[in-house]
Amino acid sequence: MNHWLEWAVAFFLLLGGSFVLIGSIGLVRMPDFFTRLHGPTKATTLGMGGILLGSIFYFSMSPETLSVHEMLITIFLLITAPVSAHMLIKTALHHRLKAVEHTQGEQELKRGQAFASKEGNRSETPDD
Amino acid sequence: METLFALCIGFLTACGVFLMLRGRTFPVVVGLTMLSYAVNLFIFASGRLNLKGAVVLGTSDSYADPLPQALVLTAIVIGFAMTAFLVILAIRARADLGNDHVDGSMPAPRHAKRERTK
Amino acid sequence: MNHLILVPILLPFLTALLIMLPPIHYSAQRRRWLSMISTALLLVVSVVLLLTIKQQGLTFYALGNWQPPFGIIMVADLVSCIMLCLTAFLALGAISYGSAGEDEKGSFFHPLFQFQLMGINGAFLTGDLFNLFVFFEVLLIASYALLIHAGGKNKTRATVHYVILNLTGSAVFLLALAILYGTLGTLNIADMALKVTQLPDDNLMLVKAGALMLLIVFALKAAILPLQFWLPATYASASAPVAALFAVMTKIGVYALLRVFTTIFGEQAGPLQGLANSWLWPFGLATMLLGAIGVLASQDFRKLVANLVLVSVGSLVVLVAVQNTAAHAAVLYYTVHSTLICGALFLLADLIATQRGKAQDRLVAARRVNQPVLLGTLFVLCAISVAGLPPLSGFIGKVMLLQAAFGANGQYWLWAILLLSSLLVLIGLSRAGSTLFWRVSGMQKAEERVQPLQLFAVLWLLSASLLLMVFAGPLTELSFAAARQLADVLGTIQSILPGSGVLP
Amino acid sequence: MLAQVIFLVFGMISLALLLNLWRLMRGPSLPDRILALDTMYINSIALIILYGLLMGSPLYFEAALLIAMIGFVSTVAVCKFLLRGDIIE
Amino acid sequence: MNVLWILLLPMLGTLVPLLLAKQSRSRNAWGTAAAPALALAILLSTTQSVFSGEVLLQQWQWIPLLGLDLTLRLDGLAYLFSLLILAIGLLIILYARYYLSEQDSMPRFYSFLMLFMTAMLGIVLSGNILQIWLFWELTSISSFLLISFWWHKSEARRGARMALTITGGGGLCLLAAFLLLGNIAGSYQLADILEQGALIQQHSLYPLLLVLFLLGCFTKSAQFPFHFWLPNAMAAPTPVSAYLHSATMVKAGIFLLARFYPALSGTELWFLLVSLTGLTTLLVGAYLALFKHDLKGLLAYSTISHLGLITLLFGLNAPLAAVAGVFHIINHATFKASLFMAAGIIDHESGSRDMRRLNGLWQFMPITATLMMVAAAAMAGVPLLNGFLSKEMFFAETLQQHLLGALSWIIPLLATVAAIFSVAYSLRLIHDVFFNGQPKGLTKTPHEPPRYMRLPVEVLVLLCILVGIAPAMLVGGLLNSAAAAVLAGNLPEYSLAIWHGFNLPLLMSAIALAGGVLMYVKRKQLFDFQSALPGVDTLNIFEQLMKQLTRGAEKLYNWIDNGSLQRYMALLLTAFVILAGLPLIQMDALGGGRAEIPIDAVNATGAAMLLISAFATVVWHRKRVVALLMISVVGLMVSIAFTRFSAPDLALTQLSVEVVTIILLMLALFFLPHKTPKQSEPSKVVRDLGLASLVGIIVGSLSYAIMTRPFTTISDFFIANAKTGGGGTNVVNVILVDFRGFDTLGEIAVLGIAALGIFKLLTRIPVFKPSSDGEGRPWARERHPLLLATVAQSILPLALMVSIYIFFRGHNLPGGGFIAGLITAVAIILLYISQGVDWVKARMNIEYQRVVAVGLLIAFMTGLASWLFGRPYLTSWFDYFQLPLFGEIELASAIAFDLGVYVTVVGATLLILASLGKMTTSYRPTHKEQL
Amino acid sequence: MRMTPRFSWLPTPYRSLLLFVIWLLLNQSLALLHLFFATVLAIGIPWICYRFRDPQPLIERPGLALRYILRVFADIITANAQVAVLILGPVKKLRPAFVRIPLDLQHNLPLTILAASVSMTPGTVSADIYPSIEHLAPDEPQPQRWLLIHVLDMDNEAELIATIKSRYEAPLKEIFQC
Ligand code: NA
Ligand code: NA
Repeated sequence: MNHWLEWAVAFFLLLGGSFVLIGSIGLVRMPDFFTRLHGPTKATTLGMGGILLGSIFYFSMSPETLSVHEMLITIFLLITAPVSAHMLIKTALHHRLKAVEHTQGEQELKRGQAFASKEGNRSETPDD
Repeated sequence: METLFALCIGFLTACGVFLMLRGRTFPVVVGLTMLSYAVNLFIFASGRLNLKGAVVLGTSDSYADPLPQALVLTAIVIGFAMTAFLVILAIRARADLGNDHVDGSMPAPRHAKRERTK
Repeated sequence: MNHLILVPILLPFLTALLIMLPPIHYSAQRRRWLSMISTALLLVVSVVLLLTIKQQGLTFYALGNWQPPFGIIMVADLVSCIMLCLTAFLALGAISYGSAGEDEKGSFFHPLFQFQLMGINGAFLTGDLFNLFVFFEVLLIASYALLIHAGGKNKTRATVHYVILNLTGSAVFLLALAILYGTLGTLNIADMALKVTQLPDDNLMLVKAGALMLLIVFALKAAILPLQFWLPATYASASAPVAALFAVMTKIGVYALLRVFTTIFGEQAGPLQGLANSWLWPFGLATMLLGAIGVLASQDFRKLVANLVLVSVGSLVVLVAVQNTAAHAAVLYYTVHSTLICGALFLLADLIATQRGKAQDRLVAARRVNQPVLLGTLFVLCAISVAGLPPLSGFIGKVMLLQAAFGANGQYWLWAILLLSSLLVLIGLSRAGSTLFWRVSGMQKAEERVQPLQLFAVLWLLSASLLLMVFAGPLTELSFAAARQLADVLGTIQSILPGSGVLP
Repeated sequence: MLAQVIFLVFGMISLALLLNLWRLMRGPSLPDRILALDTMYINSIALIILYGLLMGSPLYFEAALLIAMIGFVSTVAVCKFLLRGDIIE
Repeated sequence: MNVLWILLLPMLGTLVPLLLAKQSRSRNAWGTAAAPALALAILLSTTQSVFSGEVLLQQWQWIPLLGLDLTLRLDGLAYLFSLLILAIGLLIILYARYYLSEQDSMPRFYSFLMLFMTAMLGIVLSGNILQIWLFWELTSISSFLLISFWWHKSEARRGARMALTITGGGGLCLLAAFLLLGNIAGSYQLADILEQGALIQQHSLYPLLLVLFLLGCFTKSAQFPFHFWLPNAMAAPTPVSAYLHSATMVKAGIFLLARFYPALSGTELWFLLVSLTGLTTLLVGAYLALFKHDLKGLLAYSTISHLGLITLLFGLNAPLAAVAGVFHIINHATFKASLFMAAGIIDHESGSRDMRRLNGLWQFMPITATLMMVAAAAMAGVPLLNGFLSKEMFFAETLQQHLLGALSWIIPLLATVAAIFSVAYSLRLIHDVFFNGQPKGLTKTPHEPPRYMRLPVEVLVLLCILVGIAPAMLVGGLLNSAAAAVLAGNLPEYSLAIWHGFNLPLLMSAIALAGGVLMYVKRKQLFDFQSALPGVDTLNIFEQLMKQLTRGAEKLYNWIDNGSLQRYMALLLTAFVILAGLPLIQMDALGGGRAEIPIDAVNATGAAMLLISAFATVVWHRKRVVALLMISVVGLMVSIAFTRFSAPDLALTQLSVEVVTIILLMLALFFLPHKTPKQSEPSKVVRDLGLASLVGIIVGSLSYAIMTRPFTTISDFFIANAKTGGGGTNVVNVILVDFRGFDTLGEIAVLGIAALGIFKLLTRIPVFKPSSDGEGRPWARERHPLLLATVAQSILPLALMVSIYIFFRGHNLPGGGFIAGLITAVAIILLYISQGVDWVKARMNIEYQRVVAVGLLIAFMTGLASWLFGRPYLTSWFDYFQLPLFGEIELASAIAFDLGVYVTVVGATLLILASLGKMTTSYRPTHKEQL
Repeated sequence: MRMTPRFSWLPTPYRSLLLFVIWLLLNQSLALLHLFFATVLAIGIPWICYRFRDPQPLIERPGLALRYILRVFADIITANAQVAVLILGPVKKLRPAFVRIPLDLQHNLPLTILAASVSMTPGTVSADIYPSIEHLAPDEPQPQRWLLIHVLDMDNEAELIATIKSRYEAPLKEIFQC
């Protein structure tokens, strides 16, 4: 058993687990939907990367194999996480969810909501 | 663990059955889905629980019972087909009958029924 | 190995697939002909199989060459072969009727019909309890799809009930299977019968729970009170050829009851022997009576016929509970008779409804049918047969039923209720007939005429009643032989599991 | 040591899952719930990978891969449903 | 051979009128008559041997297992009845030729008539009691058809149904009686049964048997209280009444009394039931006959009365009475048939049967009047006519019995009273019709009938006279042999002389004649008395009864079956609770002693999440989207449980099915309401909660009981043979594609069929497309978000790659065709979601139903291929090949089978989801598209 | 900018390369058999999938692309650490904001990559790209489009916009030459 690898595994697992937990804490703690979105989108993705790296190292400890197929999950998450976030925030705009009070750029939010739902006048530019 | 497992099965069954007793098609579909979960777990459990025995030869020394797993697989697929059919049937019923009650029409409120018989 | 056993399953399957694919797919005529020819061939195969089995005795087919109890087997004995012949005979009538135009009122009629046959035949042949579940599902899903054929509000409404109840039934089936597997450790029916004899006392009640759950499932399929509610609306709203084919559906439940509760819980089962009888007996009687009341209560003819199905189911179930050779022979003979004649009645109801204009088959005064002599004659013949009046097969069936009850506990209950329900059926049918044909309002006649294929279909099914009467001698002998074979559980176990040693 | 670490991480992930469930039940808006569910899917991947480590078996990998995919597709489908009603148009 | 032809000829004769339908009416009649005439000739040819006491027997095997052999048995009794049936039948055929009008379908009438004749002959000639029953019911059916011959008349339809109901009910009782009889006697052969009288009468079931038997006889023979159907059957054409309701069918019950006389009679019970019923009927019929204004009505009640008389005779348990009974059968048949036919002539030629309108017909039809007078006199028992003789014997027999002990004198007294009534109504029949002033309000002028229409009446009346004058010469032999058959050879001494000297019976006759005349003279008071009584319209009462029965049945039926699925489900689940719960209660201990796995925190967390989310699904089930999200968690937890408990294949399948289900439900929710309204009443919710809890408790307990019990299973075989016999290391997969491949074939068939069914459901569905979501928001603007579209396109190749990977590894590692198929399908569905139907359709125009068929065909053919090698269906094949450079590779038929699974799954999933998606586009499923 | 592939049998070479690697990753083997399969699939799958792909600009500068990927990876790690701190820190002190960034990019693929990069990196999530050009007629000129983002904790709006445009949008323009 390679001692260094074992340390690496432990490190990455702990790192990943912490980030995953932090992402979920964000989900619970943040005041509005838009701020809640950040935790799961970013922290969790990174956390997953950590755990997957830990797994790669772990299975590579056994002599005959180099286990790297967890990479595929990472790639997949990296590709899909922004899209999920995008779809969710679009839905939030469409549902006119309120942002927490001190959010800056109120008009930008309003404009975004208007564009999400507005029928017709497609070429209208969002100038004031 | 067996106790917990049985508890889950029983609870899922109860929830599924309760939903299947509702008067609208959609809760029935949801209830049916839930009941299928319970049934699948039940079949699975009939092979007894095993934490470390995925039935891939050469990966363990005490294997779980593979037969219930195969049965559950079949049950899942058939359950899926049936659920799909029921869902679409619910849509058809709504389109044909104008409502989503399982009887195709709203039951008359009780007092109204009594009046009619008078 | 005799591949013939498998043909009743594979032939309709292949036919269904070929109908869905080019070049058959393109023309309605090709679809019809392939479907009809294949069904006729199915009948031939079934008869040949029956004759073979009659000579050779019980034979099984090990799929994938995996011997029982490990692999799935198909078992051909006289009982299953009789049911196969019955199904094919009925199907040929139904498919001919459907090919007169009903098939084009919606998509995939013929493939679904063939799938339905595949499911039914599979259920009859299989010797494996889980495989029985699979074939039940095949025949159920096909029946759901066929039920909505040609559309309409009533169909949709009835189908919703039918589907939800049957889905619940399937869930119960799976639970029962799991219990039986979890206690007996096998799925092969013969092996289960063997394992039941070696059951530790601790597991006895568990097995019983599983068995009684199976009873619920089969009772639901067979439409035994209080699980019969799906039947009247379903059968009354289904398209005619579908309803005709459905006449055999309840019998599948009865067949399964017979199979499971005489083989697995047969004479060798010790304390579990005949554990369903005390339930089947009273509820069968109640079903019979309820069906007869329904015959009287029915406001339209199709519903009346549907209730006739209930009456026949009730009679059969009671006899299943009697559990002796004569009773089981009666069950077989009566099953064949009642299925075919109910099928004929569903077709006839459609013909009458078509010719009565807006009133359809409602039992009210309406315009006169276009072909009163033809339809009237057919009606009288069907009614005589189904009411159990001589000289058609119904009377032989009734005599067999009554005779089989000799010596059974509560024989007089059975007699009384059977005779009473016969009388109610007679009253209901005479009322229906005189209303349909004689209560004419207005002289206007419809223009619809019976098409040759439709006429053939009805005559074909009706001819069965005549054949069953003329050849009643050999056919009752066959029924008795089949019943004896069914009761010989030890023999069945010996032939399927030859290495299992001598039983207690 | 590794075993303890794995159990520790198990605990973290379990806690994370419970937090997700809390948000899923609490809402308040539908997007919040969907977000919670999506996160739950992703955290489940972690859980399954950890099971794999615990068992020392690579047999669990595909399940994890599949969750990554279905979490995404169901999230997208639900969002599309809320946005347009008709998810295939 | 002879006896067979007596039955067979009329049977074939049913076809003759149909074949001659295009011929003239006379030819039709002559043609129809040919068969019974020939049969009559054959019957007469047997006279010698029958009269000498021989019993002609013929037997063929039919259903030996039921004891039902075709047996024909011609003895004296059968001979007598056959003679009546055939001879009077011939006369009726002749008569009907003139009676029926141009509008009536003669072939139909004759055919039914011949059918009836066959049935009657069948009853009397049968030597097997089940066979008797067969023909017995056939008479009910054919008489139904004959009574309702004029079906456009409501009273004909009702009368026919009444007759069928009563006689049909009686027939069922008779069947029961016969089965009991056969069971007691050990044979259904008549000859055997007649020999076992003693055994039968001592059997504990004899009372039941007798009651059932008599119910059959009495209903058919219109005995009180079942007599009312007969007058209502008079709506039939008169030839039918003359034949069925005087000479033949109503005598069938009497025939059975006579037939089973040796086996059943002689007991106290027999006497009480038979003679008292007969006596009551005799009186009631005679009394009511007097007050009927309808000619046929009067005759009908008189028939009832005479049938009662005969029944009474058979009930007296005296051999001589039986002889008298047989004699009266002959006499009644002759005079009553002629009376009916004469009444028919009057009706036919005057347009009415109402005696209040028919008066003074003597002047218009003297010959008919004469004939009718003679026949009526015979009925009244006037000396020198046949009726007198049998009545005389009857009186004598009533005097001979001592059955009621000290009260035995009541019987002759009542018999005389009945005879008085009989004379009175006979007198009325003559006087009221032929004299008594002028006809009132007839639509046509009455006249004599055609020559040949009268002929049958003439023949019968002549017989009445001849028998009355020379009884011994004419019917001596016939009566002798018939009575001998009834009495099983113990024929008593009797004489058929006209004159027996002055004796009590003669006095009774005289009193009857005188009393009858007196009564008729004083009829005014009697009629007034009768009309003051409340009238009883039996037909209406019966109809009302039937209506009430129907309505009651309807009410009961609808009360049981109220059309509510919730009730059906509740009943189904209650059945479950009872049937699955009872064994649990009987169980000693739930646990089975197998060691449990300890619970760890992670699993507890998972279970908690599962329970919470399941509960939340139920609580929020009315908010459908939320419920959907909650149940997704349940599904996810179930998958994780599968992973945790060593079932990776299950987890994979569950997960992939999960996503498809969610998409499906999302698609469906678009067309369904987004919220479930609150509708259930609290009591119902409580009931459902209770039921659901019980079901849950039972299922959970069962599961626990199973899991904690030790276990041996056939699965060890699969583990041992998966690699060596199935060529794969993933045992679950090997089970699926090899050990239990047939299940899988069925399973993908289910999937394929479901897809077809769904296509069918969506065909021509009326679209209902909401323009806003549940909260009333209009839909978002962007149909295909840019990011999603781009990413979906990039994911497709990735997903395809993964599915190929999953597909190939399935046999040895978790995976397989099903999961691979779902992954492919989901990737394509993602394209549908992100780009829309038009976009996909432009790039891939496949009919998915064909994909399904191809997939199933691949799997099917893989199985079939093993036939080529002489192996059973689905026998797998695999081998390892050494390739240069590549090393060892495995080829297996399982791969081909799995390919079929894969293709089917892709096709079916896309057919389901895409068809549903297409509903809102121009590619909606329509039937024509499929054709 | 180039939209049409160089070889019709190999329409998307980088994707093929990715698939080739993934197959080997999945099978965890460099055996000749797998190399062979990887090649077949890497060519076959893109060939099948090509029809399910809207024309997109091709990568003209692969080297730059690789650098971009590495940069984004690095950013993810650093940005996540920041976000983690923010999540665990006092919620009241957050300064969330909606910001709109004018877009120079026009094509779907580069836009998607930009939006995704923004979502994965410095405390921002792409909310929307508007206006949508879905309903645009073919001859209509493309309007100016904007990327709406949500920022978890915004310091300086102008700086943020500038960073995103220079750090992510500019390299993408370079890579795709559009
Ligand atoms: Na008069
Ligand atoms: Na759509």
